[in-house]
Amino acid sequence: MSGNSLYITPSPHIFAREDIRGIMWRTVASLVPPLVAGIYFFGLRALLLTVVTVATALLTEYLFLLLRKKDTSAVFDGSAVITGILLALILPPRFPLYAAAIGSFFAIAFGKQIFGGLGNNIFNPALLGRAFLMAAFPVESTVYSPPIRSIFGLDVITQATPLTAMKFSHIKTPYINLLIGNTGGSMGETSALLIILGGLYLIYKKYIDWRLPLSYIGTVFLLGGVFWLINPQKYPDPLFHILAGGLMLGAFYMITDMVTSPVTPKGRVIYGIGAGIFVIIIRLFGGYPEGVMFSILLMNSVRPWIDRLIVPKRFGEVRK
Amino acid sequence: MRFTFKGGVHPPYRKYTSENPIKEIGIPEEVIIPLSQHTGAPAKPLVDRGATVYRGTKIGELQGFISANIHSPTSGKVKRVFEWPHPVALKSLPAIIIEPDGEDTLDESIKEDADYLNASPQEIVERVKEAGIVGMGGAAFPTHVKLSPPKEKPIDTLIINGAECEPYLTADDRLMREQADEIVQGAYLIMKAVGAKRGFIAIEDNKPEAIEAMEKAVRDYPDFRVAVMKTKYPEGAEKQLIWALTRRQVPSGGLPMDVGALVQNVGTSRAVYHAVRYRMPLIERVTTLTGGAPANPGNYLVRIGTKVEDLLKMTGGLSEEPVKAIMGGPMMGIAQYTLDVPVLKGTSGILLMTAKEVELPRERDCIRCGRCVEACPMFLYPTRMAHLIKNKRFEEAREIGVLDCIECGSCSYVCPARIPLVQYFKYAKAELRLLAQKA
Amino acid sequence: MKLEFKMIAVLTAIALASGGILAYTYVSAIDSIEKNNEEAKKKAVTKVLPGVQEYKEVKIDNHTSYFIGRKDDEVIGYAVLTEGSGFQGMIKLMVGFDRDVTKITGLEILENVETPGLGNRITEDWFKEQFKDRMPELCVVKGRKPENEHEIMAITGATISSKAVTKIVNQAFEKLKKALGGEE
Amino acid sequence: MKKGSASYEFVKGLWKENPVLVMLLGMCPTLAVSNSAINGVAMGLAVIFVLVMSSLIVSAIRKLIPSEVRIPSFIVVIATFVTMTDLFFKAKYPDISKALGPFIPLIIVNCIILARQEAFASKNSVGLSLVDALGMGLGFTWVLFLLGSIREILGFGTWFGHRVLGSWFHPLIVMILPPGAFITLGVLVGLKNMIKKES
Repeated sequence: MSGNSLYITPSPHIFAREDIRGIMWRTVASLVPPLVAGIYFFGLRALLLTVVTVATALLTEYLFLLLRKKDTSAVFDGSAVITGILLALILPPRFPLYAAAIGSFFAIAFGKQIFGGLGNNIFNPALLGRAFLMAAFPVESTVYSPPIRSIFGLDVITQATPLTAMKFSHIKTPYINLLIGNTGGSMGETSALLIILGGLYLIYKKYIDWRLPLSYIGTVFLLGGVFWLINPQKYPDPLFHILAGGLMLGAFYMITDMVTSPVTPKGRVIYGIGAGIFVIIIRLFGGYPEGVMFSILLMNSVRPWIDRLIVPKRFGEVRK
Repeated sequence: MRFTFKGGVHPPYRKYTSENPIKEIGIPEEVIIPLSQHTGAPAKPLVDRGATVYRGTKIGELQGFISANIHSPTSGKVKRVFEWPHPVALKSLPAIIIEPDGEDTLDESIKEDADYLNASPQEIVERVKEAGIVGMGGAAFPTHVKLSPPKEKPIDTLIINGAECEPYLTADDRLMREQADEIVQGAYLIMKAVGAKRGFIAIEDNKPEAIEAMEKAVRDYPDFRVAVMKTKYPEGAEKQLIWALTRRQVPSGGLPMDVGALVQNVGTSRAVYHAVRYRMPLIERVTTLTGGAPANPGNYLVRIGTKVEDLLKMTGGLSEEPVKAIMGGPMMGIAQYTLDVPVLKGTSGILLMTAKEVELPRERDCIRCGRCVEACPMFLYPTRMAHLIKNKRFEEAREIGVLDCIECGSCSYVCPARIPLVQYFKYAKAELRLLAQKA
Repeated sequence: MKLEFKMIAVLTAIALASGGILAYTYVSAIDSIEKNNEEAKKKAVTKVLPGVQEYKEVKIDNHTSYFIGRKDDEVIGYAVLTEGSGFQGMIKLMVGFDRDVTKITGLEILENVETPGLGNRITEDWFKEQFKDRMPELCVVKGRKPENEHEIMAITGATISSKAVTKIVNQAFEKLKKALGGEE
Repeated sequence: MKKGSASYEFVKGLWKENPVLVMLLGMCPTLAVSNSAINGVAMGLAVIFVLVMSSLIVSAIRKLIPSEVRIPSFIVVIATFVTMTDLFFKAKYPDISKALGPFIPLIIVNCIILARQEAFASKNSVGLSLVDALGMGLGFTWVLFLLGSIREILGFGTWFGHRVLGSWFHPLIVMILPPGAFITLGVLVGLKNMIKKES
């Protein structure tokens, strides 16, 4: 009988069904509802923007894998698609297309491939791309238009985002609009409801750890609440804090990015709390109206230390 | 209430053979008895080429404290003492090769002791030692050593392990259904030998028939109870089992006896019964032949030393070409390079997988999803340890606990990047042993 | 002893040579440098006080001075040269006022290190022209057209720089009024 | 080309031992003033002038200077030429002088210049020191010119102040900010290493 053609591999010999590809593509699927809502509110231009960022992300990934002489089939592991979609979700819907392409290129090239590809990047690629665009095109990055009436509409009135309105003019957007997404802002900033739904699906599938969104949103709520209690005239209430801006998207899709968040449960809680504190500091005392992006990028940079310092207590460990 | 531990994974059961009753197969044309079938020093051969042996004749004598006797599984002539492929070492090791005469004549030393229930603890341990019994769950640790704990570490709890958490394997399940009384009697003898006060028979809740059979069998033994465990891998791992049932943590680097517990596999328990009552050495065992390749998968009572090749021949051969042959279960079993390897005392199953069943993992970079951390039943930090080991930082890996790894494979199983984490830990353990020897 | 002497001698020689060369260079350059500075001032004053023929500089404090601008021996206005902090560093500007110090006649940004392409757009004409004929106290508005003579429209995405310029102009106005009031 | 020959000492600074791309010296002016092509060229010319003059003087008097005081001596020589350059720009080109700001006086502490005095001019003849200084200075200048050009075109849409990209172009403002300098230099160094590996 055949003794020669037997595979010798180390144990185990069976594996959980889910590999990187499965996780990534199902995450993509969970992003579809907020994307559709974004297109409904901001028109086909928003769809075009998404197509551009996703295509550029895939192309960049392919180019760099080719340059680095790596297996190019990794292009389709879904991670570049996620980066593309997330970037589109956090850009103003009318952002210039070629500028969006530059941002998407930067996100993949400098946010991911330069570090050695998926798994080795320190910063969340989509957020890094967004931060780059913020510095490269500060005007275009901060001009938002209100939702349109018809899907083909081209009305280009600018409208302040709820956070900008709050910070500079102390105008509060109604909660119901924040929840449904009928406000100015980027696609992913608007519909808190659909993002929560997608996030709950990810938690159910265990693609993300519930500790991260909970500690992040919880910290923003509590700390925001403390300031609100100190001076309700000057500071917005905690519910506004968690519904407005990109906090929901950040809490379910950005801070939960496996590669750039800590590995251990305890480390994740510390990470979420740290990012939450940064959000409040930036929103209330910083120059920018929104702090989600920088809060996560800042915590990205301390993530390696968290992972090094927090080591789980072993079974049967005798600590002196 | 179901007992369970923290961590672990949920592999598919794939217990295809749980409805196949244990079937005895005959005597193969050749038996291969490796001198090393257990943890510890190999046995010293007592016979040479041409010697006549009988069923149960002692052919190898234990050497040193941790070692075990070996016996001839049938009558016949010793063909030679030579090196033969070994299924655990994955290289050729000395073995006694016997050509059976087909008579299967019993060795005259094997006589029933009608008064076996009154055997003293010392007698029980002595007969177990003589019979060459080792842990039959897979680890193959000499049982008489486990039955002789030092005075300062008294054992109060005996756990008979029928969890059988490895997918595919059903040998213990069948044994519990068919030989419940013998298992319980063996357990009673073990309890007597170590002076334990209570006993658990731990079974995962996906084996209701076995639970029922065992519950019936322990009815007359007030100190015993059947503990129904949650079906989760590795529920049958010694330290996890003890914690699930007693909430005692075996200290890092320690043994179950440090927390007053003793764990024995159901098969071992039955072997103890046979050794004490009939003075029958461990020369056969129930093993599961399974996977997509064998024509007739099932649970077979196999003589120790039967080659996998012969086992297949005697059960009707293959229905499909196997691409992977595993001794043991799919989680911890060892892939073989040849089907010439013999069944050992610790061989709980033989898994022959077809191309359709086998996933050849392609390793990618860690995406730090943290699933390995959640899955590790020892609460270790697999991804960080693997990272350190890749960079040859063994000392640091030791500091965060690589030596505590029980090699259950849960981390590798869940890893979406298919990183062979356990393999790294085995490698680091070997390197650390070398370093310790040098120092 | 010999080494120490050599060290001192060599260093002294080099230093002396260097000093000589530099003194010569400085003397030959200083005239042009001062001329450059004067020309820059003159250009700025001419811009913010249209029609000015001659002017006289009066110091207010270390960072601020004003120029009395005349045409045909008539005082036609005052130009204030001052500086204040912007988004990233100091902004140095000159602002002109009419004879009665009631409205602005012109604004020039002389030095700034604002973000190029963003805060840096305070040097663009459309922004500077806004100040003409406005009356301090000025304030900045965002996202809408100015509605009265006190309002200045901010540069998109550079509110802080716009506000900084407006603030410096307001301060210049206060300082000038105080200086003139004290004189009279 | 052999080491020690004039042509070798000249060419090495342009590529193989380029002070910016290979030795990563003089990062302060490289990153700070390379936001436009003209600034890059002006800075480069200033450095060439100071480097050549200092190298000439230092190699000429190298045998007179006791090694204990060589560093202060070099610094005084360098500082003299830097101050001259600074005054020259202030008198003749006040606009460029403003744009380069404090970075002209800071040439004094530019490691390229001191390193060439220490490593080369103080050990070699006047002739070799001259070609070495020219090579290094030109190597510094072309990289600064390239950096400045890339950053100016992407960051302003202009080149030497002339518009080269159409009005459709929204400038990438980040390119003329400090991060743009780091990114561009990083990419250039990376490309240099890639070319080196291939050959």
